[in-house]
Amino acid sequence: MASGNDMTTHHQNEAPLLFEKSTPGTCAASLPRSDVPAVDRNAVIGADLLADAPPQLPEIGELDLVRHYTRLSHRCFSIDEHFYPLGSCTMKYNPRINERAAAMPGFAQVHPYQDESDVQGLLELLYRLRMDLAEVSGLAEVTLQPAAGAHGEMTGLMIINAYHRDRGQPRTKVLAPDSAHGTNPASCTICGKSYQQIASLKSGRIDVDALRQAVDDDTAALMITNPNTVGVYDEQIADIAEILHARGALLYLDGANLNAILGIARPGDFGVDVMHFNTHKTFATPHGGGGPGAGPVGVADHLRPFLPVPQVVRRDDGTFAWDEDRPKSIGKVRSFYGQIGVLVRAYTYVRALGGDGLLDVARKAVLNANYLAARIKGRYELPFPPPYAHEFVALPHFDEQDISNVDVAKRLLDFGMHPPTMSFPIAHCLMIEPTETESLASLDAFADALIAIADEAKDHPERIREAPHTTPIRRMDEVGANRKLNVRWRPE
Amino acid sequence: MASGNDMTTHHQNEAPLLFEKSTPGTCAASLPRSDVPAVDRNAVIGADLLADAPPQLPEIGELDLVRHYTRLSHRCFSIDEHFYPLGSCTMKYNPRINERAAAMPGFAQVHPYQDESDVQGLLELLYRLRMDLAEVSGLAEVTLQPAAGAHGEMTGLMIINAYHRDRGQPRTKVLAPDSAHGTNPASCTICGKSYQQIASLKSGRIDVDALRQAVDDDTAALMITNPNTVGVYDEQIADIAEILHARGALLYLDGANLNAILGIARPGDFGVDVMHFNTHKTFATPHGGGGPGAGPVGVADHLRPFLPVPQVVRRDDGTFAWDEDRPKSIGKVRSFYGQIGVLVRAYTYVRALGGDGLLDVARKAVLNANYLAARIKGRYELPFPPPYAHEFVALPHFDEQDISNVDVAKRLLDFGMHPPTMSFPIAHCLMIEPTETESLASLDAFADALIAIADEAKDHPERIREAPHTTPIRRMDEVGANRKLNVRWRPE
Amino acid sequence: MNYAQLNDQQIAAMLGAIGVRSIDDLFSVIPDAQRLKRPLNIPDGVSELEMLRDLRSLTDRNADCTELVCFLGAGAYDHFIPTVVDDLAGRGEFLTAYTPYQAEASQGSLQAFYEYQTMICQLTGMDVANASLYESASSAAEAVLLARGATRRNRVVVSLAVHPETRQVLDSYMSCLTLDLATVPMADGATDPSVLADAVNDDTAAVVVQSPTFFGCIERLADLARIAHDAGALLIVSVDPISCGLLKPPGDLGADLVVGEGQALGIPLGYGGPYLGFFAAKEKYLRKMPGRVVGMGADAEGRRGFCLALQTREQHIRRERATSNVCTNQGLMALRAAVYLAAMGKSGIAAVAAQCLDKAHYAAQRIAALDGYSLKFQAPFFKEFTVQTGRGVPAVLKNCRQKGILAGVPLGRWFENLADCFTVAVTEKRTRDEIDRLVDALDTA
Amino acid sequence: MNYAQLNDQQIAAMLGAIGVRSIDDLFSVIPDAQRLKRPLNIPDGVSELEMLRDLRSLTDRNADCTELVCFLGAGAYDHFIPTVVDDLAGRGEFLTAYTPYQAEASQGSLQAFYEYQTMICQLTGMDVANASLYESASSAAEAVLLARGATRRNRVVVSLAVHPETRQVLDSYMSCLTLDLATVPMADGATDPSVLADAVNDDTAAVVVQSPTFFGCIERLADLARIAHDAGALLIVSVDPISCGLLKPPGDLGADLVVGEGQALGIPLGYGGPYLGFFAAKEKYLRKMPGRVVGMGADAEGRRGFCLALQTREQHIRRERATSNVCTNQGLMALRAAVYLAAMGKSGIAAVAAQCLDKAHYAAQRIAALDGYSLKFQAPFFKEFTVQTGRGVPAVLKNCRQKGILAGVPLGRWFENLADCFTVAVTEKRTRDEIDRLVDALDTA
Ligand SMILES: Cc1ncc(COP(=O)(O)O)c(C=O)c1O
Ligand SMILES: Cc1ncc(COP(=O)(O)O)c(C=O)c1O
Repeated sequence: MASGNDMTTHHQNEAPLLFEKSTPGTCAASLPRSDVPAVDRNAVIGADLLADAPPQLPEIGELDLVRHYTRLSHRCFSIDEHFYPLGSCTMKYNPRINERAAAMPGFAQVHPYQDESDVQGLLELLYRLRMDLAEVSGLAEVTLQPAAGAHGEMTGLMIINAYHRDRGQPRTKVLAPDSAHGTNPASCTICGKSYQQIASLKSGRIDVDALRQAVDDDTAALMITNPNTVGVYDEQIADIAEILHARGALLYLDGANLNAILGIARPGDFGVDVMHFNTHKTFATPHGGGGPGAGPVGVADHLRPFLPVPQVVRRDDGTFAWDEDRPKSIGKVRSFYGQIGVLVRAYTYVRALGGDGLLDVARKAVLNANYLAARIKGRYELPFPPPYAHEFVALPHFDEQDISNVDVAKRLLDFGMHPPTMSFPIAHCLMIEPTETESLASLDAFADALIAIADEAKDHPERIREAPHTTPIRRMDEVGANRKLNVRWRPE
Repeated sequence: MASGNDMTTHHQNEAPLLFEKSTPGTCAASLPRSDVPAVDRNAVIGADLLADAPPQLPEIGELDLVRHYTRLSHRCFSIDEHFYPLGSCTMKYNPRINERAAAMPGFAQVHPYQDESDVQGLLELLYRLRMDLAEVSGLAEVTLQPAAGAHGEMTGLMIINAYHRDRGQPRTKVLAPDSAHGTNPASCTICGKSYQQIASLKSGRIDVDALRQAVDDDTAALMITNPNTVGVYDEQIADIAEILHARGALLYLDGANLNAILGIARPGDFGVDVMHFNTHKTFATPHGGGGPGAGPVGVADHLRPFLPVPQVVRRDDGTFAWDEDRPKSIGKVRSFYGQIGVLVRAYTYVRALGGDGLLDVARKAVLNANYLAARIKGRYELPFPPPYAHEFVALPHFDEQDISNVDVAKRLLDFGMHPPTMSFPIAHCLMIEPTETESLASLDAFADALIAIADEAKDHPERIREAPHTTPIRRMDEVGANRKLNVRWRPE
Repeated sequence: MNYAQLNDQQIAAMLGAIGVRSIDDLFSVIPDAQRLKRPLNIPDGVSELEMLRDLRSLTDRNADCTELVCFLGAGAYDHFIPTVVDDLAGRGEFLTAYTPYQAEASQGSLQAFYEYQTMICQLTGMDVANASLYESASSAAEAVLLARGATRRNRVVVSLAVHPETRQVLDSYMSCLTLDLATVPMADGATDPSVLADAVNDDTAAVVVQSPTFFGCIERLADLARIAHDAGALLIVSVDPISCGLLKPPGDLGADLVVGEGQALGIPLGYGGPYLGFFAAKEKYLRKMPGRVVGMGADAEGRRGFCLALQTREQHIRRERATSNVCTNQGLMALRAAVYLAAMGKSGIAAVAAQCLDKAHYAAQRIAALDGYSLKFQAPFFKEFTVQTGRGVPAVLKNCRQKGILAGVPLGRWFENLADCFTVAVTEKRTRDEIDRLVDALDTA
Repeated sequence: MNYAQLNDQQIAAMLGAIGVRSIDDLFSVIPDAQRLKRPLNIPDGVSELEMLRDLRSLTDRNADCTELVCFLGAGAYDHFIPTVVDDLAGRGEFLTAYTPYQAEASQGSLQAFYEYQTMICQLTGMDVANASLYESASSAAEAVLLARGATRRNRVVVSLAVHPETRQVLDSYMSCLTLDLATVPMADGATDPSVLADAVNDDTAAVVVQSPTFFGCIERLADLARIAHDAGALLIVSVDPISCGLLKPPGDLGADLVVGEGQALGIPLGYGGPYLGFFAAKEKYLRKMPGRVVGMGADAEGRRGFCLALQTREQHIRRERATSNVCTNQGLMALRAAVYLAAMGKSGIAAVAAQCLDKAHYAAQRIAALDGYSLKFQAPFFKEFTVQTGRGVPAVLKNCRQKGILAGVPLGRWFENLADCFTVAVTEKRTRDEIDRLVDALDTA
């Protein structure tokens, strides 16, 4: 702790590993003394199955444990402290009431195998959320089971797979535009589909001619994101649906960008057959440093038979239940019913905002993005023409000074702001999504910072190239870390 | 936020005032729409009593509010992150379970005027705590009403005052050693007593001869801290009690340092008539950036009639109640019953540790203090001879370099450690209380830091004089702030 | 449980470094006669799980206001508390910090208290405020002590319409001092100005009133201020901070010192504590104020910073000549109030106050229309009012309680002549349905 | 509620800066035919207070395990969770951070995940672990996909003693692929080694087993590993992490890939999610692992730092050739598990495991001694066991439920031939008294 590095801030002191702090004999937890007889382990288990010694976990007292994680928490950027305009990630405010909701014992302390009669309130919540998501998407039915967006994609592709099989026409090919998120092709692979990329136009929209040529009788579906990942709403979407449907293929919507059209346009209304939601984007559930999220999937009427089981339903007598009776179902994609705690948060968000509130979300998300774009235009190249949806792509053109988008991103950290998404969906870009919950002051501060960096690129390019200067560590040598892999601690 | 100061860390960015962030029309809270008719205010209240406009409170959205306070929290040293060896303050670990206890609706959501039958569990808790504190102190009865240590002192002095009056011998003088905490004399004043200081010996103990001379028939009491604020247990205490009692005066114990003798020696057993407890020291309730604490007061048998009302009692039928029937009571020192939420925490602490655990607290608190003293001995002057109780006094003798104890304190901040108590109870000192909850690694790191500073005093004295270097602000100009007072924000 | 973190080898090494053989040796100075020779008679320590079970067995025997409908007031109110208040004020960094004596290590809490002081001023219409005192009653006592010092007078006049517990506390504080406490009766639930004018004389340091009064009535502070000031006395007002969302603040009506109970500002009922005593004053009393005050200034490099100001008033510097003995205050409660006020903001506090007004008047009208119930006083009221009934107060309240309703605070305990009365408080949290249920329960009592 | 923070003047100014007249203009690209021409049919938004009331009205209709005594297991266990887990993992900085792509801004979460990976390795006896997957079943599926890729074989053999939901999920995952799934029956509650040996052939990519099994029995992993390895297949073990506090870890017994449900490690029951899929492997499979992996390295100045490692395996880089499609994982759940494991430590996890063992055996003995109940299997068990009864499982469980006891998970739903059986799980949290009440309730059923 008292490192030799005397001029660093206390927030920047080394954070030793748990293992380096371990003191044999200390423990942060305590258990009641056992009130039953101890069994003879050798007799009931057998020496060959018993461990020689307990696992070598670290041993830490409660205060040092609290200090450890408090200190680690201070070494994270977060929405709670920083502007966090990660494009395609919809890093909006995560309301505290949602956390309180999820922690209520009636939700958090329920066992998945309790009888339905014990969980009527929770089942009703899930049922309402299921119906609300169907309404938002304009689709016939929604499953809440998938664990995240990518898991939803996989579920959707399984449904598509089952649909084609059921029609006696198994199909192997799935298309997606080049701006597709990496999970789209990866999900294809996990579902045994071959993946084919479709070019985009200069305008960021899909090349419909290329699409028309690519679609054939072996095409299971097109996966599309709309508004797409360059922040453009592709108004060709209805035509695209028609092209696919004409050849018996389906339209899958990656719902990551749903925030931009809440209450304004519904995927089911513009021809989508299957889509996933990311509750951890659109519906304000926290990202948790990587997860958990939830990836409900909505489908049009003809795909309902294939949804996973069980489905939460309302019986005629007004009670709620899990329905397993769906003979053509793809089965289960995870154990139990889904990311319940995350879904409780999503429900709380949807109901707190209401229909009007969701519409307001889309309007302000789009306003904020377009305002930011307007503010930095001229200093950064905006390769696609406005208006944008909820996000947009910018290119730092400081090439003469040998400054990359990564340099700009790292420099933003010194301004106390999290960088945008990097190098996706086009090379060298910053993809910026401010979300609707940011104040004008935050937007302006971010625009000011980007402009200050553009200025700095002329006068002090090294400051940018060497950034960050103010984080707990300076720029991480990621190449080195990958070359000399160390993915777990071991005693010396 | 994006200040021009480009090289500062994100933790050190300016934290604008709430008022500077205010945006008319935004609000972090929401209320249900009113479901009753709106009254005609002018009719029911009258225009002369109605405000012309609502109070000019700031207007902030929920995300910006969360960011504001998250950021402010990052600008505080705390036990949860830092070693915090403030002498006489017993900054031990504040267990998280105590927070959970206090937040339980059965404690936190109870109205003080609910019928006793509605709060039997809470009354039993208070009763148990009352009895436990009596046991710890060896005194006959304890009141839980006072709000803090100083409030307990005042309560104790009121009791002493009532006692002497009741005996027909009102007395006006209260004595205390020069090492007494500032609240001791201040409490005398608030109780209309004249205060007289008694000298201490070189050993840190009270000068019993001086005491003997000072005690007269107008002496109401002596206030003493034992172990005292220089960290020395005054074994003359029984004699002192005798001297006082012989003249009809009483012995008041400032219980701030009770941590050092838990389960080892009890004030009631060494002659104390009245004492206060600081739950926020000994019993691990959090300091909260200044409070709240609680200052229960224990008294010997002859003082019981004067305790405040109401008292929590157990009736013969096993129920618990508030007893107001104490005709000689000093009355009430605050509204309702006391700092209930704090007392719930103290109860949880006492019961979780148990009698043995409390003894272990004292033993390790004293061990830690003596170990630290041993580690820095030779580099810092220790004006009083060991062994110490739970704390000790050290003097930085770097006078040749014009380095003060304040400089050392500020430099410690750069090591990520909170300084000890400053210039109390003797000039220029550091008063160091590590508490029993610190690990050996933390103690060693602190000793290493103090030694490193002693070294630095030779080589780089300016680093110390100009410290701190790494905190959100550099050294505060407190003189200037007091000269040009600004104790509230106003619009320009 | 045990929160120490040393193992046996470490202890042995530490004892070696100290140069003693055992921990006992470190206690050798304590004479045998002063020692406890047996274990403390406190049950053995328990694990976290057992502790939680014990606490649960206790809370199971309490009926709390999440299960009951609360119309109790009298100084403690069931107002709505936004979730963010718990979450933000509960952060460990705030919770486990000490008083911000080391400014550089405490900019966060100092700024929060500076903002708190400002918002208390904005609410009360006063010039300056401190960073908190224990609760309302002891704050009122501190105000009286200030007035005594400022005027060098020895008489204090208190309105009977001030909370009886506040008056009790004033009594205790005054009892040790050579201070006279006179109580003036009331007219129609508030201070009787003509009697007050007679009671105030040129040895009167202060007049202490509460608005809305203990009975819910709004005081005509301007009149009372005139009477006090005419005699050279200070007017001390204890105010419901929520009422300042709607009513003219005491500062605009001549109050010299404003104190009050901050519980309504985001602090749970908590069976009476910890609460928050706020304390605001006219500028000229700044240097006489009790308690901590945070000031804004600059650091060595000229950047904005905060530190404790005017510490020379305080006990740790001024000792027996300090303005007060207060040391530990209610920092975390002040922080809660600050987060609450910032969350509510100008429009929120006005909305809370408006709903309290509307709902209390709806309830009062409906109750007054019942057979056997009437409103005791005619003076304007804000969120609380006094009901008179011929049906027997204890029976009425008991009947309501059986229906899950805490209907009101009976006054007989403090006022023999009001034994047929109880006060009812209606916050913004109460719904029309709950009020209707109260009315029904009263009706059928 | 509304979380936006713009007022009308600001909106006007922003529109001006953009150069449009209204927000609607920004949506002009959306053709009319694609627009929703009515408001969403979702109830109007509500305030926080109303929302809390709504949630409360829902939870009031759930009976939770703070009121009931829970002996249910089958993949979700009512273990004790120290208070610090909620408090530390619930900190806003962790909660509201994204995946740590920007290493310098994420050292805290990166270090926490690195420590998590290490502790999963310490528990399971494996070389490397990833930073989490969704839950146990999909983790098992990912392990199978890894095995397929590593062996280039197309057959997977699964033990019938694996959780039926895990088998269902494997089914779904495999159904799109050209992968054969064979199930081997069991003997005495665990995998029958002789049948397994016959089922494994040279096109077998992996053998998937669970230990303790779905029925509570401890698998003889060393034997199973030998069978798998002899055929060139990988042994995939789904393990109860708590059991590793006492039993030899799968890594010491030949497992190639170890997955499992991390819920027992400080994650609330939560009606089945969010949970935690952990994934550990022998070193040689590191580069084939699904999911994120954190590595330790150094920054530009040589100080220790952390970053995501081997990102080239992942979907955002490798796209259709990624090792998995997983993106969002269970970061916060991994953090909870890390805090839990660090809080428990070596001695704590051993104590938890020991109490589970002792209490489960106490319960099993007492139940087996009852008339009409017996233990179905003789194999050694850890914290869960299978009870057979002639009294009718639904009736027995219902009777217990009426006494506030969740007695067990009925097996008839998945196994027709076990319709007279249920599993009982006993964690360290259960007291002797609760077990005795269970026994009484069973006895009187
Ligand atoms: C466009 C898009 N599609 C899919 C995903 C994958 O969703 P998840 O991370 O929830 O698995 C993301 C997430 O970043 C995304 O941005
Ligand atoms: C020795 C001593 N006495 C009395 C007090 C006053 O107690 P409190 O701050 O609880 O009013 C303190 C507090 O710092 C103290 O250290």
